[in-house]
Amino acid sequence: MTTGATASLSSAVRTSAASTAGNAQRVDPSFLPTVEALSHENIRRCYYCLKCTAGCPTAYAMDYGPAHVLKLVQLGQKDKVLQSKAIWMCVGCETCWTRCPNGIAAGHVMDALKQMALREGYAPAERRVLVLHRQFLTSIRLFGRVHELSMLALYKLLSGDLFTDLDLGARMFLRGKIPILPERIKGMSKIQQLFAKRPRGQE
Amino acid sequence: MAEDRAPITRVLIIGAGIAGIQAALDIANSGYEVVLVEKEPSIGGRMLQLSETFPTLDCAQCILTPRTVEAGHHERIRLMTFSEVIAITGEIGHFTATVQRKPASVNWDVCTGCGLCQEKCPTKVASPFDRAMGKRKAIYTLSPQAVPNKPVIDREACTWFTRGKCRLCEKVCPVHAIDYEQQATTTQVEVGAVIIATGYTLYGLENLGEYGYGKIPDVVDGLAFERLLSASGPTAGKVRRPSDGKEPKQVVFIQCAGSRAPETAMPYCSKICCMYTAKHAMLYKHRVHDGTAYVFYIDVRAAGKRYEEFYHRATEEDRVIYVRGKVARVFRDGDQVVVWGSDTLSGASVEVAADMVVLAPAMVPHPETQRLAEMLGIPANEYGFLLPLDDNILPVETTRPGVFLAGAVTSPKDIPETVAQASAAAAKVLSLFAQWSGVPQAMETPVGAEAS
Amino acid sequence: MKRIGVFICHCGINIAGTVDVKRVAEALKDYPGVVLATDYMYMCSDPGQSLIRQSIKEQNLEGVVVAACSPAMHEVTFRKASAQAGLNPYQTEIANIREQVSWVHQDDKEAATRKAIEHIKTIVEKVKYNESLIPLSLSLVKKALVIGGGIAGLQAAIDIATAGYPVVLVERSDRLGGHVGKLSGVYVNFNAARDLLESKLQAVQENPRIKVFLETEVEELGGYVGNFTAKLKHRGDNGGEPTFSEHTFGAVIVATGHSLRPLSKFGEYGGGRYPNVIDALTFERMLAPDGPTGGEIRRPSDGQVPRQVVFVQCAGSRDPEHHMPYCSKICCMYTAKQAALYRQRVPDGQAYVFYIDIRSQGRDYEEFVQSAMTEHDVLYVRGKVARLYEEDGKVIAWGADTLTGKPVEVQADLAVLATAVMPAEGAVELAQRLRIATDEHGFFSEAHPKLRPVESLTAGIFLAGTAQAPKDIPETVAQASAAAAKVLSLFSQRELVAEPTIAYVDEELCSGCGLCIPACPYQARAMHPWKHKAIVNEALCQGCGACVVACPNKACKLRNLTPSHVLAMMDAYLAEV
Amino acid sequence: MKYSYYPGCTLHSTAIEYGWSTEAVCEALGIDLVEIEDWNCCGASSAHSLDPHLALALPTRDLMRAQAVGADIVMPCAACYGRMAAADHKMRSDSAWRKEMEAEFQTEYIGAARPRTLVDVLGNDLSPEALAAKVKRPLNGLRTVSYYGCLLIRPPDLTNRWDDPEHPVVMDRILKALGAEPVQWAHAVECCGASLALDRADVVTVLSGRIVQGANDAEADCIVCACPLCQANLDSRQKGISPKVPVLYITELMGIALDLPGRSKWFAKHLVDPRPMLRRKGLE
Repeated sequence: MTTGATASLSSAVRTSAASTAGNAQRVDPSFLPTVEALSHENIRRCYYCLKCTAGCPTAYAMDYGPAHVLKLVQLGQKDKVLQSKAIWMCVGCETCWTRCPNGIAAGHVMDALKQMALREGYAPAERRVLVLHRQFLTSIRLFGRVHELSMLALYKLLSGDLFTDLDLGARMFLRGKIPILPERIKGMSKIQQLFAKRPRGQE
Repeated sequence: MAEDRAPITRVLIIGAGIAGIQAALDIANSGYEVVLVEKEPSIGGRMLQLSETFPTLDCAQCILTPRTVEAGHHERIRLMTFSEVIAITGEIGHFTATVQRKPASVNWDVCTGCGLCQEKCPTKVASPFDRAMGKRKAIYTLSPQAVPNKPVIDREACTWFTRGKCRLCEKVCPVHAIDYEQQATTTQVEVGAVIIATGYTLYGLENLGEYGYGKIPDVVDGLAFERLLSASGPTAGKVRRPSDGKEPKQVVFIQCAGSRAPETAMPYCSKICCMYTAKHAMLYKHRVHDGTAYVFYIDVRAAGKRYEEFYHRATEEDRVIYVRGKVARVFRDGDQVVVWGSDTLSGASVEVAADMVVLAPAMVPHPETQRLAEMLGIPANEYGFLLPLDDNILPVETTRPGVFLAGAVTSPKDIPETVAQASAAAAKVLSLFAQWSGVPQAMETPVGAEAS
Repeated sequence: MKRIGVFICHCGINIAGTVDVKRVAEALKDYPGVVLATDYMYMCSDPGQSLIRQSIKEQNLEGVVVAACSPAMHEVTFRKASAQAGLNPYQTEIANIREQVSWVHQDDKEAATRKAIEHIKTIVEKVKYNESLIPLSLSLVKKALVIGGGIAGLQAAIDIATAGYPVVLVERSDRLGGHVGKLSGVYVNFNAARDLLESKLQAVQENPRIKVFLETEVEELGGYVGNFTAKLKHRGDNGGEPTFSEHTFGAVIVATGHSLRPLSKFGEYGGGRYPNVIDALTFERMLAPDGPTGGEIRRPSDGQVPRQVVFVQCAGSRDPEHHMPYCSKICCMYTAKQAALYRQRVPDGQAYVFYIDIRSQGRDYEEFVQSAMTEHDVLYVRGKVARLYEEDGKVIAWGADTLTGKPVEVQADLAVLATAVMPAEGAVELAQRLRIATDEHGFFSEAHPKLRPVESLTAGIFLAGTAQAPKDIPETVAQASAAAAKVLSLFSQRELVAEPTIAYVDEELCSGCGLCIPACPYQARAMHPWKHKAIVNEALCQGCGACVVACPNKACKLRNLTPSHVLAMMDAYLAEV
Repeated sequence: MKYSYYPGCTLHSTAIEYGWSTEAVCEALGIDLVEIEDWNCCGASSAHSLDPHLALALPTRDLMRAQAVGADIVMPCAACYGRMAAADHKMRSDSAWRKEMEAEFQTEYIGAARPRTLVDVLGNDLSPEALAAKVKRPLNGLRTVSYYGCLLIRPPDLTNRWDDPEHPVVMDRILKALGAEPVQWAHAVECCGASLALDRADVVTVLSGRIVQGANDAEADCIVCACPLCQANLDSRQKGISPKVPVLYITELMGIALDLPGRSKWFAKHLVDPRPMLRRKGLE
């Protein structure tokens, strides 16, 4: 994509909190085009009408609403974005995409940003969200299907979040909603092959 | 008294920018005489300074030159350039205007416009037409395509007038047209109606100290940037910054420089800047592929046919970066111009180390317009824009019967609106003249008579 | 051999930036028939035209080729210049080396230069065969048809009639006044729209030269500039059969106005199912003294005075994905007006305006919006509303706040949507009947966006008001007068002059087969009443050449584009290849 | 009517009552569900959050295997549907990707079968009249609010608008045919908090709580839904809300109306026990 145009960004733009304009954060030149390539979304189309934020169910619990995330990506604010809670709070409900006047699926951008944050070693601002996603995928990797009991146990252990919802879990268990033994599919070798594949462009 | 004489079916149009030219052509092509007065040596006004026009990117010269040429050659249009109206008396049907022509120091009746004098003249000064982005000679035409294509001598720059030396142009002129003794002349013209189309000038950016205009050479105004983009401009369309002639790789465009600032400058919106800034940023990117363009704005005002789409094209295809917020400060740092702004959308402060800064100054009426308005008794608002009778339903009529307004003289306007308004003013004049010259022939059949 | 001059334009860098114009001039200099080949920065400029005129005289040129931009741009300019020097204008031709060469081959200068040379040689060959032609004279009916009785149509009719020419004004509905007649008042000064309109209505009624047909539409339009024939369809009384009338006109002004995007298109705003979510025109009626509530603001569901009103801008505008990509231009201002009026009438009420960008561009517009914010305490919130729904008798609006970036919720009593301005219903069909162009949305296309904003691409048909694009009242009124000026200019001519470069029939060769008649897209062909030969209606013929292709006997020819011309051009071109 | 059937993981566990009722209802209505042999998990939110390749490859395996049945693929879970629709869309619109997947699974993708949600099939392939004709115990007097959530009807680019994304109607149509009284409310398409169920329960409590409160405000007897995750969130996050609102799968209500056996086993699985309410309405 536009290597030339964005290469010059780094030398030109610094941003900071208003009071410290002097020692502003430098910008990764490839940020915007990389995010566009990973998300397959044309982020430049955003003219910041905020309709996505206005309709986003979890925006109230984000540090930046989805529109702000798009704007920060436009402005090449890599650290801010990849350290944000916002990217982990998106639940992928696709409400933003449904309503965006410019057809941008902000949720897909959020996903690309999560992946980028992980790959580049940014500590996730919502660690438990990441731990749960990982345990969910682990379950698939082991059984081909999700086994709640082992997944939840591991999640509780790894997230350190031992006590929340214990009663809820117990109630579910007692109603026989959480099977003890996992279902394991026959085609596990293919599943494991899929897991072994690194997604293209993410090596 | 006036009733005794037949009203005069001739119009005086003051100002020969696109508004004046359009009105002149509409009226002259309808069979009536036009006196077209312009204070510059040649006609075309602001539009002739432009590079390409939004939203089609037509080259301004290409679409305007046919009109200037047509007006220049029209048998019913009398051009009075390098001239100003110094007095108007009379009433609708019988105005008498006194037009003063400045001394050109060249006898235009014999001058062939060969250009030899300009070529040989040794004195160069910053060209106001090029907004000081280039130089012109002391004897000059505004552009090689000037109508009329006759030069004038800038007496403040010419060394003969300042130091009593040179007279080189006189020596080289093959037809002996140079006349250093030429005096201002006044002419009286009798007309039945008047159209004021004196257009606009730019707000004095020196007043906005925080932007450094006039102090930092690489801070220029939008019209200067037009000249840099123009194929017939001083750099032949190449973007070069004034300080060292380098191609700027980072350009910051600052909108609302003096507009929408009720406390510090003008409270009103200048209407055209959003669109021409989008165009500037876009054309800059077309010329400098590896450059980056930032636009600082308050609201993007792209209201007009295909304007919103044009703005989208700037952001999407040409990758212009829009930052919502006014710039706080511009200062020099080495050979760079540092811009401090903030992005109100993300709440982040933004600092850009730019190579060049382009300000979009507020549009203000010409100071001379005020004098005209006073002579004619036409009200103006506090900023000097002339007031029509009613903004909504009488947009070109004035309190003074027979006097009409066209273009930016009433408020900031873009070209299509100006052209429409100029034709509207022409319609009012044509209506009057038609009444004065009698009902057109063969009009006696009652309308709708043939309806079955 | 004819003495031909070739003039090559740089068009600044438009041509010269890609085509090596010096080399082109050099290559043409010795071409057979060419006695002069020269280049200049802007051939269309005064010195450029002088160069042509002077060369014609000095070199006794009998033909001129100007290598420049498209003939649509400057053919007339250069033919005029030739005529001024005493050369028959039809001995001057354009070789388009800008649109067809430099602009499309910017990345290959060498090939572009070669193509320019080939192109010019081809046109030189054409000029060798050109005859001197005399333009045709056509009669001119000095009477205008104005379609649409809104403020634009009224203004245009008044201006034309005041100048002394008769006007027929047709209006589809049963009353004049259009949208302006429905408004409460205008923005900036709150003047009553009724009063503004009344002065125009009165002027129309009092002018004996204006004939108004209400409940009338244009069924058909034939003919051409100066001589249009219109068939008008008048609605029958009490649902009876319509009646028709036929008229001739010299010019037509199309002022059919606009419609609004219906509420049913906005699913996220309820799609029309919530009584207290209304469009701005409905709110306007509520504000109008002659409206259904007598000017009182009462919400539709229960007639209560709403204490919280949400105004939603850009409902369907600036939304390329779901609605219209363009800005509707008028909404920012009327929303400020409506919110201010609401606050005046309901002093303890709260008005919220959700917007993307405030577009207040006009004299005192910016100040007006500022006064809505500061004097009338209207709360402006930047951000598009994501969703509106009704709950517990409230309209809940979900918006966002720019500064915090967080969602905000307003519990309102009424929501007013500024719905997108769309072309009038049936605009595209009308355009087809009038044979004028529309854009992709159905707005009528102007001849040039900058310098010919009120002319259509069809001679004699002009545009005014929102039928061309969204615009406000001042602009509409100015444009209507501008369209009138074009009509007045046209009517000031004694007769009309038409291009002679059209088809003719060689009677020796015509067998009277009639194949050319259906081939003609302009209805310009007919059979001679008794000679059994095809004839050409010179006023209707556009010189397209369809008949030439259809004719099996080569009896149909175009003036100055005969088979001899074409073969010579082909020879020149193929010699180069 | 034959369909390829993708139950998804939850219908064997946390939403087992949805699984049971789906199978029972379909059998009663003559809908032949052929379970995809050896299906795997669609990857859900976790896959698309962390790994774009897996997010598409996992459901693609299921799409490929479903081709053996040769009929539209029906799935009761909205989240599974979202992933399947995304995978199917990618296979149809990106030929390079399709070729890669065809090589991966050694199968040609014909694309004759389309992923569809169970409510789509029940509401659109079956006429309301035909359904009404089978009703034995009409749900008279039962005030319901239909809850769709997100992925059942969004985004329209993937759902092809099988129902209106802002104002869906399919569940109300079914419920009317069953004799119930669907009530209009404002929360039909709001998000329950979805996958934040465990890691950010506070958010789910706010979002789901608002929806449940909305059902109370509408004086509904129960919320009707068609997604296991939505049901779990709404069912489990009612702390502080009074009265508690039962959250039923649409198939469970169909089971009552069709008077299918073994129902009490389904209702025993709910956290907010629907039986007292059903008893009150004479529908147990």
